[in-house]
Amino acid sequence: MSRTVRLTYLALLALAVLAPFIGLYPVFVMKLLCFALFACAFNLLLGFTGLLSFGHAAFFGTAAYVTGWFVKVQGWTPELGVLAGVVFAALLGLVFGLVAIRRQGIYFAMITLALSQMVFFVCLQAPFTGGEDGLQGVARGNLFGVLPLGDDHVMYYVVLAVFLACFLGILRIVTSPFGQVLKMIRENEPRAISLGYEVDRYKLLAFILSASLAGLAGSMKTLVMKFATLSDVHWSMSGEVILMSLLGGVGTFFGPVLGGGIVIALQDMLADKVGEWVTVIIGVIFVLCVLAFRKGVVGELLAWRERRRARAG
Amino acid sequence: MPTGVRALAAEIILETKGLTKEFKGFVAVNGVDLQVRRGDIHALIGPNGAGKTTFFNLLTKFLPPTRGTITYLGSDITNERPAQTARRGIVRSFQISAVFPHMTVLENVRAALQRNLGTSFHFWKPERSLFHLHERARALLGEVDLSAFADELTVNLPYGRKRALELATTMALEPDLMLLDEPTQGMGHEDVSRVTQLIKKVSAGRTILMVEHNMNVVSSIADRITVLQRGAVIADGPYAEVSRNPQVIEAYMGAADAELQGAH
Amino acid sequence: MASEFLRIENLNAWYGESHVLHGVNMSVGEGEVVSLLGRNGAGRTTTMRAIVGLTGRRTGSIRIQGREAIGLPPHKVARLGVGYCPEERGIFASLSAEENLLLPPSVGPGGMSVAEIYGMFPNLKERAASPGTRLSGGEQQMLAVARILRTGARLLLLDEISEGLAPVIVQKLAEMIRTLKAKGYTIVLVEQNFRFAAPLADRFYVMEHGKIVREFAQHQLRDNMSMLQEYLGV
Amino acid sequence: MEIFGIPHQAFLGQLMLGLVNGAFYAMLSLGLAVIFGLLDIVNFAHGALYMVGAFAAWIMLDKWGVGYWWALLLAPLLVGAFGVVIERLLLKRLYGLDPLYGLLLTFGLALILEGAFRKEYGVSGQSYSVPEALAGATNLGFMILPNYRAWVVVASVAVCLATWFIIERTRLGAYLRAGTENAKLVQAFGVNVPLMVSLTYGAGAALAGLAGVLAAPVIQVTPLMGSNLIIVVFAVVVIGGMGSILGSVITGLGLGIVEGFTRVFYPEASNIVVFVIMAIVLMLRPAGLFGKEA
Amino acid sequence: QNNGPVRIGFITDMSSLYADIDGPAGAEMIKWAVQDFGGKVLNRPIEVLTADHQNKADVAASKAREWIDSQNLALLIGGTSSGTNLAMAGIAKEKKRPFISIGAGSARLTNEDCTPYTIHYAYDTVALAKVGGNALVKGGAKKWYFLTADYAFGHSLEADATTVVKANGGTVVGSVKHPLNASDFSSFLLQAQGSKADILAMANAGGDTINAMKAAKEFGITKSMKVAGLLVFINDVHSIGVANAEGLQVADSWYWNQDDDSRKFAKRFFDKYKRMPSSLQAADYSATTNYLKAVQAAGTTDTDKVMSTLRGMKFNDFYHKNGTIRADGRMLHDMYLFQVKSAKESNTPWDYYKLVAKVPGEQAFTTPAESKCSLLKK
Ligand SMILES: Nc1ncnc2c1ncn2[C@@H]1O[C@H](COP(=O)(O)OP(=O)(O)OP(=O)(O)O)[C@@H](O)[C@H]1O
Ligand SMILES: Nc1ncnc2c1ncn2[C@@H]1O[C@H](COP(=O)(O)OP(=O)(O)OP(=O)(O)O)[C@@H](O)[C@H]1O
Ligand SMILES: [Mg+2]
Ligand SMILES: [Mg+2]
Repeated sequence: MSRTVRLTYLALLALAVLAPFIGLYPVFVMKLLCFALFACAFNLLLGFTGLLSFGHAAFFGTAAYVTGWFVKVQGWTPELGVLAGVVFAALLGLVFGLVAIRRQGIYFAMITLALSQMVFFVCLQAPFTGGEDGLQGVARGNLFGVLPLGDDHVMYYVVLAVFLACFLGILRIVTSPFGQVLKMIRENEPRAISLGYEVDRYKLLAFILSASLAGLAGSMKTLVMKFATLSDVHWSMSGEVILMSLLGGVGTFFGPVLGGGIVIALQDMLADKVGEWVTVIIGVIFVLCVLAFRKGVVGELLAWRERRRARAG
Repeated sequence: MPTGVRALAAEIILETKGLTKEFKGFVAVNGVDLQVRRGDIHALIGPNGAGKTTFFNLLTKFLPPTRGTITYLGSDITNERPAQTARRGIVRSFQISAVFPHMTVLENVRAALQRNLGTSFHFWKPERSLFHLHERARALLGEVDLSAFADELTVNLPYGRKRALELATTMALEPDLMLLDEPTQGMGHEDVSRVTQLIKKVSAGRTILMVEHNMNVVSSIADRITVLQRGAVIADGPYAEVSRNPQVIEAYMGAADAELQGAH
Repeated sequence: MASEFLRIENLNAWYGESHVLHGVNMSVGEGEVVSLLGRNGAGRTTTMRAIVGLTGRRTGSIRIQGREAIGLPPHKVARLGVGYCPEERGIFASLSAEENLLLPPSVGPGGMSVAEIYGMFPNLKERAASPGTRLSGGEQQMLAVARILRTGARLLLLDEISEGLAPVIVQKLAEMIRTLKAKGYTIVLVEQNFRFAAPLADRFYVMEHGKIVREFAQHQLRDNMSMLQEYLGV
Repeated sequence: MEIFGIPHQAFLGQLMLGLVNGAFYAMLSLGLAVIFGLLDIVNFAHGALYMVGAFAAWIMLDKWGVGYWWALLLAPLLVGAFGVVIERLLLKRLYGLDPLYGLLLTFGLALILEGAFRKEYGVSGQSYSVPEALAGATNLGFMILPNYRAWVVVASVAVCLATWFIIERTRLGAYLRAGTENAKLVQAFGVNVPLMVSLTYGAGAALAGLAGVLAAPVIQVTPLMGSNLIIVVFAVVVIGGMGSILGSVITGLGLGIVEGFTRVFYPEASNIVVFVIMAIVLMLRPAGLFGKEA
Repeated sequence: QNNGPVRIGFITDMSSLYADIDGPAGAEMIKWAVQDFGGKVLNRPIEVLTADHQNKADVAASKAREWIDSQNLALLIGGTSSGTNLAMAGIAKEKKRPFISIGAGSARLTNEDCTPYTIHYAYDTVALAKVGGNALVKGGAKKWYFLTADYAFGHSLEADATTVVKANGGTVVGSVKHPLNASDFSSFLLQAQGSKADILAMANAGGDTINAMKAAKEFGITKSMKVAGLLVFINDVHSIGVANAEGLQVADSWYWNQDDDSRKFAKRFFDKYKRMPSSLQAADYSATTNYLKAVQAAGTTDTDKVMSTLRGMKFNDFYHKNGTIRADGRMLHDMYLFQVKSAKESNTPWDYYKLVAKVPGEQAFTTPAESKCSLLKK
C-alpha cells in the first residue's frame, strides 16, 4: 500500500469512528455499512474470482430472515441469531455452488439467478417469513447478554467492528495462498488445471466464503433495521449489489464500499427529493457509469494515478 | 531421482495400449500403442490433423479416450482427473503459450511451486507464507535465463521468453514426464535455438514427449521419434531411421529438400 | 518494376496507448511477391493489420492501386481487392469448416473454385462438416489461407502461413504461391520461416522496432546474408 | 374421460392457452436470442421495448386514430428505429468489453423507459381493444377460444420461422454468426459489419415491439408489462441455449404449455416453474437444450 | 424547540405499483390540508415532509426513524402497502409518535400488531370482505370461487371473505392462487369457469384485478357468472373501462360523487390532475386536517395528549361520517358498496359508481370479539 492510500484509509477510519458525533445519522451509517459489506462479499466473487453471481440476494435475504426468526420467535441472543444466519447462508452457498460452479460466464449468472428465484419463492410461501409484510419488530437484544444493542450508538460500534473485521478478512483472503490460486484461475483456467489445481474446489470455497459474508451482512441488517422483508431476497437486490460493486470499482478493495455508500445514500436522497423520477434517475446513473467510468470510481482513480505515474516515470 | 537415469534407460515410464479417440464417428486417434522410455526426448511428429494434440489431450485427461488404456509407471491412469495426473508428475505445455499474463514472471513460477506446499486452501494465511518459495523460483528462472525479467509483468514479455517461462513453470512441478506441444511454434530463429537448447538442458533427469514440426529441432535433440498419420502410428525409432522411411517421407516430410523446407 | 499496386508512406500505427509503427515506407508492384522479415515484435503483423485497418489509430498514407485507403473502414479496404490471412488464423467456431471457407464475400473476379481449393487441401474436404475450431492447428491454418483465395482478392496479405504446418504442406504452400504469382496476384508475405520465404520473394523488407531498416531484391539475397544474420540470427 | 386427473376438455383448453402464452414467450425470447446470439448483448431493455411497442400501438390509436393493422406494421418499425438509435449512440461503445456492461447499460435503459412512461401514463395503464376483424370467440367444443388469441399464435409462429430461416440458412446469417466471434475480421473480409450490427439490434427491438402490439389487446398496456416478463424470457433463452434461435422458439412454446399446466396442478409455482426447469436443464446440459457445447 | 415548526411526514409509494391511487397526488392533498388549515397551528409553522418508499420496508423505516430522530417529526402518515406500514408502525411505537396509516390493507395493523400510536384511517381487508361479502351473498351469490393473489394480502382478503360468506350461509366451492403480477389469467379463469360457481371473487389488487377482469370479459366468464373485486379503486375501474367493468361490485370508504362536499373536493382535484381522487387521496386530506384540529384542541403536539384527543373526537367531514377511533387504533366509519354503472348510465367523466349499500363502521370492521389486539382486552 502506498502512503497516500494508507493515509486515505486512516482518514476514512477516523471518520467512521467519529461519525455519530459529527451529526452523521448512526442508523443510516449502519445500514450503509451493512450494504457495503454485502457489496464487498459480492466483489470477492466477481472481482477476485471472476464469477458473476446474479443471485446473491438469496444469501443476504435468507440470513436476514433466519436471524430475524431466531431472535424474534425463538428469543435467541443476537450473536447466536447472527451466527445462525451466517451458517445458513454458508450452507445455501454450498448448495448453489455445487449446482452452478461448473458453468461459465452468463450461464453461471443465470443458474444462480434461477436458484435465487426459488429461494425467493420459498420465502414468499413459507409461513415464518410473514409474506410480503415481512418479519417485523425484531428486537436487537443484548450482545453477549451485556451490551445493550437497543442503543443506536452501541449498535453502531458493533456494526463498525464487524465491518472492519470482514474488510480486513477479505484483504487477507485475496492475498492468501488461496487467493493466489483464485488469481490463477481468473487469469488462465486451463493453465491452472494443468498445474494440478482442482479449480472447481477453489471456486466452490470462494463461493461459500462470499455467501457467508453476504449472509453476515444480511443478519446485521436485520438487527439494525429490526426486520427482514422480501425485498432482501428479491432479484433486484442482486442487481443492486452488482450496481454497487460496479459503481465503486469491481476488483478493487475499497470500490464496493464506496459503491454501496453511493447507492444507499442515493436511495435515501431520491426518496424525498425526486418522487416519481427516481427510476429514471437510477437508470441514467447506470447508463452513465457504464459509458463514462466503467472501472468504477475507485478503479478510475487508480487508473488515473497509473497514467500520471507513467507520464512522470 | 536424476542420478543414474541412463542406467534405467530401458525402463518404460509411460505406455498406451490401443488408445483411441473418436469425434462423432471421426477417428482422430486410432489404436495407438506407444512406449516412452525414461530419460528420452521422445518426438511425436506427423502431418496436420494426424492426432498429435488430441493424443496429448488424452494423456493429460483434457479429453476422455474412447478406447484403450494409459499406464504410467505401472499404474493405470486412464480414468483419472486432469489435476490428478498433473500431480503424478505428468505436465503439459500448450500449442498456444500458456502463462498468467497479469502476474509477474516470478509469481508465475511460484504459482507452480505453491502447489506442493499443500496450503493452497488456507485462505487465512498471509502471502508472506509463500515468500520462502522465491529462492527456488529464482533458481528456476536462472536455468531458463529469465532472471533479469523476474519482476516484469508477464504480458510484456516477448513471445520466445513466454515459452521459456512456461518451461520454467513446468519444471517447477518437478515433472517426471513433460509433454510439449510445438514448443518452438511462432518463434524467431534465436528463440528457436534458445528454446531447443533449453529443452535439451532440462531433459536431464526427465522424460520429454514433444510434438514438433520443426525438423531441425527434432533431428538435433530427439532420441526417439514416433510418426502418426490419420491417428495411427506409421513409424517409430531414432531420427536417422525414421527420416529415411519412405512412408514417412511421403506422408510428412515430402520431397528430398523436405528437411530444408520444413525447418525454420 | 510493374505498375505499383500498394504504396505505403510514413505509416504510423498505435494499439491504444502504445505506438507500434513509426513511419513505415514500402511499396509493392503489381504481381510482385514481397516478404517482410524481422524479429518477434518487429511490427510486421501490425503493418498488415494497419493496411487493412485493424489497428487502433493510424496515420500516414496507404495507396492501393492509387486509391488512398488510410481513411477507409476495413470493409471498404477489402473491397479494393485485399485479402488478409491473419496470424491467429481467425477461424470461426460457430461455422463449419465449409461455411468458414465460403464466408468471405468475393471482392473481385477470378477467385479459385472450391473444387480447386479442396484439391489443394484434401484435409479440408474431409473435415468440411465439423466446426471450424475443431480442426487441428494445421488444418485451421490451411483453412485460413484457402478462405481468401476464393474471394478474388488481387492483393494477398499472408501472415505466418507456414506456421505449424507439416513440411509436406509447407511445400504445397510454396507451390501455391508460385502459381498465384504466375496468375498475377500481388502478395505480401510475413514469415518467421525464412527458408520458406527466401526462394519465393522478389524483394525483401527487413523491419525493426516498427521501421523498415533494409530493402533488397531476390538477386541480392546472398550478399545480404550477413546482415540478416545480425537482424534475424538466421 | 380424464388426462392427468383433469377432464380432457379442461386439459385441451389448458393446452391451447399454454400455446397462446408460449407464442408470446417465443416471440420475445426470439428477439432476445437474436440480439444475444449475434451481438453478445444481454438485452435487458427487451421488456421495455416490448412495452414501448404496446404503448406505441395505443398512442397511435388514441391520438391519431391509427388502427390495429397499421400499428402492427408501424409500431415495430418505430421501435426498431429506436433500437438502431440506441445501438448507434450507446451500445456501439461497449463492443469488445465484457458482456456484463451491455447487460447493465440495457438494464439502465429499461429503467429509464419504464420510469418515463410511468411518469406520463401512470401505472394502472391503458386498455386497448381487440380489432373488429378478430373480435368474438370460436367455440372449439372443449373451450371457447377468443379469435384474437388464435391469431396471436399464427402470427408469432410465422415470424419465428422466418427469422430462424434468415439466420440459419442464409448468407447474411453466416456473416452475423461469424461477426459475433470476430467482428473485426469479418469486416476485414469486406462485410459492412457496423451497419449489419445496428440493423440486427434494430430487428431484435422490432421483434419486441411486434410482440408488444400483439399483446396490447390481450393484457393491460402498462409501463411495467415488460419488466414483469423479462426475467422469465431470459430464462427461456438460457434453457433454449443462448443464441440458439430455434431453441428459444421451441422452449418458448414449450414453457407456455408447461406453465399452463402448473397453473392447474400447483398454481402458486407457475411463476418459478421456469427457473426449476432452467436449473435442471443447465445441470444436465450446460449449454442449454439446443446450445452448442462450448 | 416548542415553537419550531410542526413537521408532518408522509411516506408512500410515489413511483411504483400504487403511485396512482395515492402517490404524489396524495402528498399534494396533505399539503392542501395544511394550507387550508392556515399553514400554522399553535402559532407554529407546519412543514410537510414526503418520501417515496418504493415499496421497500427498510426505506420506509429508515426514513421514518431519521425524520423522528433528526427532525423531531410530530406526525407520521403511511401511504400504500402493508409491509411498509407495519415497519413504520414499529418505528412509531418505539419512538412514541402518532402514526396514521391510510393506504395499507392489512388488518394486522390494528389486530396482532396493534400499538397505542397507530391509527388505521381508511379501510382494511376485513372491511372490504365484510362489506363486499355480505351484500353479495344476500344478493343471491351463494357459491363462491376465489381468484387470489398469492401473497399475504391476497390470502387474508380471501380468508376474511370466506368467513363472511360462510357466516351468511354461502359456500366456497374453490379457489385458485395466482402469482403476483401474473400477466395472463386465462388459464385460471378456465378453472374458475369449470367450478360452476355463482360468483368469481377477485382477492387481488391493481394490475392483477384489471387484467383478470379483461380476460374474464374476453373469455365470456362474465356471461356465466358474477364477478366481484374485493379491492378495487376507482382508478382501476377507469383503466379497465366501464364497458369491461360494468356490473362489478366494489367496496370502498369514499366515492367522489357521493355528496356535494365530496364533489367540491373532487372538482378541485380534477382541475389539477385531470382525473378524480381515489378514496385514499381524500383520506390523506381528511386525516391531516383532523390531526391538526386535535393538536389545536390539545394545545400541544405531545404524542399521548394528541392521541387521546383524537380518540375522543367524532369525525364528520366530506370524507367520512360519524367516525370514531377505537382503542386498537381502528377508525370506525361508514363503508360503502358500489356497483359500476353501465356505459349508458355513466354520463359525466369518471361517473362510474352507483351506491348499493352503506354499512356502519361497527359492522364493517373487525369486532372487538374477533380481535386479538391487547389494547381492546383491558
Ligand atoms: N473436438 C474435436 N471434434 C471433432 N474433431 C476433432 C476435434 N479435435 C480434433 N479433431 C480432429 O481430429 C484430428 C486430429 O486433430 P489434432 O489437433 O490432434 O491434430 P494434430 O496432429 O495436433 O495436427 P496439428 O499438427 O495441425 O496440430 C483433426 O482432423 C481434427 O479435425
Ligand atoms: N493488441 C496489441 N496491443 C498492444 N500491443 C501490441 C498488440 N499487438 C502487438 N503489440 C505490440 O506491437 C509490437 C509489434 O507486434 P507485431 O505482432 O506486429 O510483431 P510481429 O513482427 O508480427 O512479431 P511476431 O513474430 O510476434 O508476430 C510488439 O511489441 C507487440 O508487443
Ligand atoms: Mg496440434
Ligand atoms: Mg506477427
